[in-house]
Amino acid sequence: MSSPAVDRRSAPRAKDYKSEIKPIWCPGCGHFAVLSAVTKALAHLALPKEEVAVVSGIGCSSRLPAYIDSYGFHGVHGRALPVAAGLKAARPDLTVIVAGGDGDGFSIGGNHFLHACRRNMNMTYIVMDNRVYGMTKGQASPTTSPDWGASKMTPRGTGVRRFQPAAIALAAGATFIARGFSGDPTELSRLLVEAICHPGFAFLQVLSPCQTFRPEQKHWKEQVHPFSEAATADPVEAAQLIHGDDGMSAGLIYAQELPVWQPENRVSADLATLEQEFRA
Amino acid sequence: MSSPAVDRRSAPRAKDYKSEIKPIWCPGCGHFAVLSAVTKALAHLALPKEEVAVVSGIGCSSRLPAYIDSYGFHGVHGRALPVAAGLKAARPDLTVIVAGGDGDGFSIGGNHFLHACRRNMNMTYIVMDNRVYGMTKGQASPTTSPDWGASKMTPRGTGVRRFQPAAIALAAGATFIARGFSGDPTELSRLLVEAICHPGFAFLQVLSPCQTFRPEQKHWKEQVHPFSEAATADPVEAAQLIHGDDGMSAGLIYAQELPVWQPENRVSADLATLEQEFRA
Amino acid sequence: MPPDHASQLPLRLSVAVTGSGGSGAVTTGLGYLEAAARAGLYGLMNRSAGPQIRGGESAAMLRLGTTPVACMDDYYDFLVGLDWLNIDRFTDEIPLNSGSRILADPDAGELPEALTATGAQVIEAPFREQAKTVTGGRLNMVALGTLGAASGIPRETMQAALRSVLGDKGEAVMSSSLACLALGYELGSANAPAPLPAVLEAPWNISGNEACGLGALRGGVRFVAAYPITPASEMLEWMAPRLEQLGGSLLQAEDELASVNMIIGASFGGVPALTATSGPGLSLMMEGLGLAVTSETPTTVVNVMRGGPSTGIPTKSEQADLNIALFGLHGDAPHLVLAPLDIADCVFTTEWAVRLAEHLQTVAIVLSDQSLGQSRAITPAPGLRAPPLERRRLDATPDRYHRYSLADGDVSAMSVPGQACGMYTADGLEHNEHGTPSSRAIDHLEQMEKRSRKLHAFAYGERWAEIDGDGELCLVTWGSSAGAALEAADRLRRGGTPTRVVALRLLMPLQRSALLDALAGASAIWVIEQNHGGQLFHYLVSEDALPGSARSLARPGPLPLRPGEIVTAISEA
Amino acid sequence: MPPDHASQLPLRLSVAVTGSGGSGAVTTGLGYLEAAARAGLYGLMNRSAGPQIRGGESAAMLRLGTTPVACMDDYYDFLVGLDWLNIDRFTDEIPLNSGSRILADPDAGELPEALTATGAQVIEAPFREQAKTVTGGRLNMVALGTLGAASGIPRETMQAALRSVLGDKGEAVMSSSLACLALGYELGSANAPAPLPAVLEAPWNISGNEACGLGALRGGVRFVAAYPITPASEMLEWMAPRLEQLGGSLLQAEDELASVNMIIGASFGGVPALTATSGPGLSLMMEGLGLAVTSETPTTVVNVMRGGPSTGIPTKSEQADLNIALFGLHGDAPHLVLAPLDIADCVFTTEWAVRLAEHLQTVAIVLSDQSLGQSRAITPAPGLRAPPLERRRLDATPDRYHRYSLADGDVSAMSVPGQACGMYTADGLEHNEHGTPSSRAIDHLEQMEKRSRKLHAFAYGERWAEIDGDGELCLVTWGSSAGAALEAADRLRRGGTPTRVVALRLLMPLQRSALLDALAGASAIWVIEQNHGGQLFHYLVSEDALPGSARSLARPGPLPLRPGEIVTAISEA
Ligand SMILES: Cc1ncc(C[n+]2csc(CCOP(=O)(O)OP(=O)(O)O)c2C)c(N)n1
Ligand SMILES: Cc1ncc(C[n+]2csc(CCOP(=O)(O)OP(=O)(O)O)c2C)c(N)n1
Ligand code: SF4
Ligand code: SF4
Ligand SMILES: [Mg+2]
Ligand SMILES: [Mg+2]
Repeated sequence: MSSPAVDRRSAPRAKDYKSEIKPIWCPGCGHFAVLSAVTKALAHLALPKEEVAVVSGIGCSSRLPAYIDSYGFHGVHGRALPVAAGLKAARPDLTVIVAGGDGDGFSIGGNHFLHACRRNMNMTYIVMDNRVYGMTKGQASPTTSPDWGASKMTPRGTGVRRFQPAAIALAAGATFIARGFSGDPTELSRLLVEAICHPGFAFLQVLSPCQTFRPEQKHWKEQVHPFSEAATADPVEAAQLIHGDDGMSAGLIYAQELPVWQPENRVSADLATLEQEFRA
Repeated sequence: MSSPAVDRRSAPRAKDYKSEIKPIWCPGCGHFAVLSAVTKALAHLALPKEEVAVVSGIGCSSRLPAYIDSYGFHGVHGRALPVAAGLKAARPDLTVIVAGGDGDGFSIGGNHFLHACRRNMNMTYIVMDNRVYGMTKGQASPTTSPDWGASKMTPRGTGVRRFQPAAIALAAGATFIARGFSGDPTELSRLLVEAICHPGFAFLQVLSPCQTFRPEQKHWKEQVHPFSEAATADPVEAAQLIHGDDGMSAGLIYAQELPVWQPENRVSADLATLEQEFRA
Repeated sequence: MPPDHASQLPLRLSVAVTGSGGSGAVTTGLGYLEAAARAGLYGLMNRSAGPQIRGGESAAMLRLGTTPVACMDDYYDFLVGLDWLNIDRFTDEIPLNSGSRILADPDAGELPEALTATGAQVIEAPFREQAKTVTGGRLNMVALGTLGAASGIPRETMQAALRSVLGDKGEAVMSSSLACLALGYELGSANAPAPLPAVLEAPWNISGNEACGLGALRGGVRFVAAYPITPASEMLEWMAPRLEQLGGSLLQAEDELASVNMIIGASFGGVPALTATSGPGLSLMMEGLGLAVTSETPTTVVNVMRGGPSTGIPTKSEQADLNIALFGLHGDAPHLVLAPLDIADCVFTTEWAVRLAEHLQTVAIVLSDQSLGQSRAITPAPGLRAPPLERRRLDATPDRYHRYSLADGDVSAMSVPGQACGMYTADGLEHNEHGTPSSRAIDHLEQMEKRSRKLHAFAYGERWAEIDGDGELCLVTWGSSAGAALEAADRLRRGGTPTRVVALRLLMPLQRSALLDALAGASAIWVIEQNHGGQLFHYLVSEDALPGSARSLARPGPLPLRPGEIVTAISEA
Repeated sequence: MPPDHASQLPLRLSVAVTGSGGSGAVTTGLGYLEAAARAGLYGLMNRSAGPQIRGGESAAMLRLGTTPVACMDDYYDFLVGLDWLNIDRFTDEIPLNSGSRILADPDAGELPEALTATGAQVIEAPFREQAKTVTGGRLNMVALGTLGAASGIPRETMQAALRSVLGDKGEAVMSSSLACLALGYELGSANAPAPLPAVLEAPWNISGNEACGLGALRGGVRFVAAYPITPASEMLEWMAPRLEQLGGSLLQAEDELASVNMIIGASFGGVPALTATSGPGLSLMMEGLGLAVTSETPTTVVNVMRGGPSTGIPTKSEQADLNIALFGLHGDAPHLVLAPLDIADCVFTTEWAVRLAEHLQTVAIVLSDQSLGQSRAITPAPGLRAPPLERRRLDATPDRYHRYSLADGDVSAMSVPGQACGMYTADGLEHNEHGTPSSRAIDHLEQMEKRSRKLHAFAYGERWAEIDGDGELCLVTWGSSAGAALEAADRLRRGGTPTRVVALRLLMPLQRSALLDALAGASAIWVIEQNHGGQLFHYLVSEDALPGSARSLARPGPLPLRPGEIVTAISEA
């Protein structure tokens, strides 16, 4: 049984899960809505705050943990998933939520993404995808289109095809793949609830515009549309759906239950006994 | 035009491409046949040795470069692809071949694998997959099946589903995906010729048994079979083929021509002129 | 008691401009700096911002003068407040005293307590009122005009500078800005001082990050792979398009593990290659740098230091990465470490580093920092060029090529792919002369000695340090701290104490005997640096390059070292 | 002139067994070591192999004695050659002289020149002839019997040891082996010496890697994440199943970036956590370790050093990662560095490191090495336990919890997820007491001082070093070099020179005043270590912890330091 413990007695509200720290985000940043959606989802599930741990890397998006009133770990760039894996291995009782950006997760953190999908530990991974490195002032990320030339570091665009988060997650073996949009926080928090309740590694890509370095993303409001198909549990079908999709659809794409990696942490011997093996 | 220059005047033989250094491999190691196949392919293409560079990481498989009479770079564990990317960016005239193991390429090197597939530089990446870390004496690799318990480091198996090299390469955007078998060096060298001639990033997984730590792989001889379908240029179809496949088929799976990332390296200004911008 | 700087340095002027998000404090600073350049003055501008990515408060801090300006002063002569929101974020960075003047807009509300408490003189400056009279007028442009007039910069110079800074902002913005500038200029003309005399002709206006980039290009770098990181990104952003024009390229890598290995690959291919990063990225590069050292592949890294440890304080300066740069590689891995002494010197030091790395077939780490990288200087065009050292290529056609030969000097000839007689496999495994992996004790010893000796035996010439003055009091320093140390020495001399400064540019290999010579006769030695542990101090001690009486004067970031605090510490010791 | 070891150390015996791939040299060594243990002797066994992964030549090198054996001797008393193929690979490692005896099978072909040149006495031992008489007989078992007899180990002890070593090999192998053993025993009984007297009761037979693993478990480690690497893997392989039995787990990570961050996560969750690696992996962990330091998350790394730099010499030992362990983190990042002094001490030192990391909420790096990790010792059961230090948990229920509080000592209480009144966000950004990111100078300074002071103010007790003897001649050393240094001191004393040894276990923070006390009165100080740069020497100098006359005696790997070379270097200086 892997879905988090739910305590409905107190009927908490989203704002109970907000910390007192003021976000450093630019006015209009999509990440605000992700913060709201997370707190809403936590409230909906009535999770005891102290049993929630939010882990992140570095980036605007990765600032999330401090804004949530729970346990948090703001680690280094690209390494949120390993921190979360160690935490969950040691503390299966916690609800572990990992949050970060497209740079953090798909560029420097790409290897951990692959292996976290395979490992299928019971946690939720939210990637706030704005197709840019916000924190470092606007360079191309793996999800940036190849011809985006607004960064001085790649003035003619990267010339490299976009990283396909859902396709990679699927190929790597993720068991829950969804896409949300910060412009629709209600649906987003609904997806988050599903993700948190999914027994295994739940990957949720969130289209979350960067007001400052990708101002054109304000048009995402018009471009995002619901995922046209019902979610599937069949990987081949999922691959087709993902390939046929324009990357701007929101909804659950794929979910399947597969064995979760989780150590048992059950004592079966004491150390003094084990030490006997060294006696000649 | 990206296929390597071919000089057929001298009609070289495979052994001309072997260096005088004796491999450290165990007797019966699959990697011997990969070495032969590479030299055969080079001879077939009559590539001038000095215009070939073989780049690798660390592992038994990664010892390949020194055994080939060409330029070689034996780098650190997991970083062969970046070394090769830098080399190719600076020296588009060279034929760049990258070689390594399943640990080197899919575990520690996983992130570079993803991004090399996307970047689609014109090079060939050979992964000698023995589903084990040979060099460090037999631990599980990402391609090891979850229940393989012969390593003391994971005595009950890793419990983690296998990394699917072809599926990941496809999702990451590789433009040439093939699988070979060291037990069939003729077919292997044929695939290698195709891979080297492919204009873009060519990924060739080679099933290459580890005699010492996976002795049961001697049965691969009986299990490997030709890829049952014709290669496709359609990614959705490729995804289906790969998913339906048992991972033991050999042949070309997918090939498509897409833009290659390669700097132009063309001078259009001189530095003294550029320096003028700083004059107040 | 802090020294009275104003009387000692009459021809310098320190100005800070602050404002909340969008108020344009930085644009004001940039315009003012450009105007000063056109007026033939030396200058320096730092900037500072709150934690917000964009839209937060910011400050431009400038210092102008008729002699080179390499650090900020102890106190500011002028503070121009576009508004007073969040001003307390900057009070540490912008010290004021009773000699300071605050230009305060009466419409901006009451002056915060933190400012009135400084004793600074408050001068009313109705920026808003004036700006309102212009359609689309902006108060920062009024302030810019006032500042220009108050510091005696000619009106036309101000206008030209503004035009250059606004560049492509369009005609409407330009004309309203010029109108505001004019109004502000009137405001400030009342008690305008005599203008500072022009001393520079055709100076450059350049940031440290640009200067490192330029030095790299001068050194021959034609391939860069890098991963964005504050405060190094601007160096890369400056280089990217220019590399293309010069026939090279910049590859934005997936991470720093990739970037360092990419430049190793390019360098193996014969193209001088570089990466730039900051602390966290440098940490990730250490394994790759060890590979470059061992395989003897020339590689240069510019590390633009920021506050550490860990993610630390990404937007502020500190000199705390000396230890990792010197000692952060596993095994015995000799390499080069250099540090530019000021913004203009970023050009020379980076060029020299690249050329040394190429010539000595090793790794060079250049330690710039945020205070150099993200600041701009007005400086004479940097004409000093590094010696034209190049990689030793294989030009013979040997029967059997030994890449790591011991036969012919410690720097062996390096072939380049394409040379038929030069084929070899570069290796990070210990190897013999040929390059074949070896675990024999004799090969290990010989190759280690080769890699070490080639660095120690090389004659680096005079530029290992800059030495200024000669007194019994000696300030030893490195990198960006040189600016404050040099000015402190100046003040000490004016105060009657002959003072010497030794500012180290080449940190590893330490030029110990030259340093000991430079220290000869000094009886009081202070090692000055901006970190917590006294990293240079301990390093010099470890190399037995300091007399036992030498003392450490180390203070961490994020605030810049100021000449006054050095003078005070020394005077009070 | 090398000292005549035999006359000085009559109760020690050095034996090497070599053979090509598959000849069973290592099994012979293991059987012999186990027999010695059962005979109540101290013992040490190293092994060596060629570059082949498997099937190559290998050697077992042993030393037995009636007092603790912490290093190999200068020369071997016996060399048993199972064959002579590739023997030249080992001649550096197995020095022989005229006092040595070579047991040579006449059927193995002519003795190689390199061996006859040593002047060693050659004794014919027809191993093959004897083995042929047994169905399935193996010559290494004959050799084992001969060795046992020749060193006076009772026949029954040899049999019991062999049974234990062959374990589950099956009855056929067991009986043919025992038959061969018996034949060999006859061969060797001719001139059998008096047996070495039994001195140990119920000793342990343990490798350094196992010992580090055990120390970690004793210290409370219940989570390990790691990536395989030579020569650390066996530590992990030993720990994996045992962690499970103890209710913990080992996670094989995708790389070292993951493993170090995984243990940080587990530790944040309240479970003491550790990783083990070697140089290249440690390089990759530096960024993560800086995060642990800054976020004050207890973390222990066992670094089993191998030959460096870069990939270096993976299967051989060297002490060249001291610099990176001390100084390899960017920024000012105070942490702990310890090194075990011998195989048994791996248990204590690792336990202590884990407990210190937990108690001080910091990073501890333990520097073991290949010569400890992959060697086995016969030793009394390691009974010494580290002080039972634990993490300071949050046990109050504060109104507002300040994770990085300065109010109540430098080690602030650390809550664990699940505690309702202890919620906080751990951060690698500089932060204030509460944990909120801050770039204020005062927060930076206060938190840096906190992180440094908590380490410097702690009372580490007596175990910072082991001090032996007291003479004016003093050998200062660290880690695995302690063995050779202690024995060199012994010899020097026997030669009439009172000699002191200070073997440092706690390297950072350096216990400077205790060290200076320990050095008081010493007039000739040598700092002994196995690397090229004299890393400990320079570190001690940098901390002003050595008199100016101290000298460095540093020699890189891969060959082990031998007592004789230390004595010679000192005597000839
Ligand atoms: C090792 C390392 N390299 C680089 C950086 C600089 N850095 C900080 S955040 C960031 C990218 C952030 O992009 P993303 O994850 O997409 O988050 P966003 O800011 O867009 O929300 C980078 C490159 C760093 N902190 N550490
Ligand atoms: C940074 C680093 N971590 C770990 C190692 C140890 N190591 C060397 S080779 C290897 C794995 C080799 O496996 P693979 O790539 O599959 O090659 P194979 O030996 O099986 O051909 C490992 C883990 C290393 N050299 N460097
Ligand atoms: S820079 Fe972009 S991603 Fe970062 S806070 Fe601002 S709007 Fe959000
Ligand atoms: S260990 Fe395995 S992979 Fe390595 S050389 Fe031997 S057989 Fe080949
Ligand atoms: Mg982003
Ligand atoms: Mg393998």
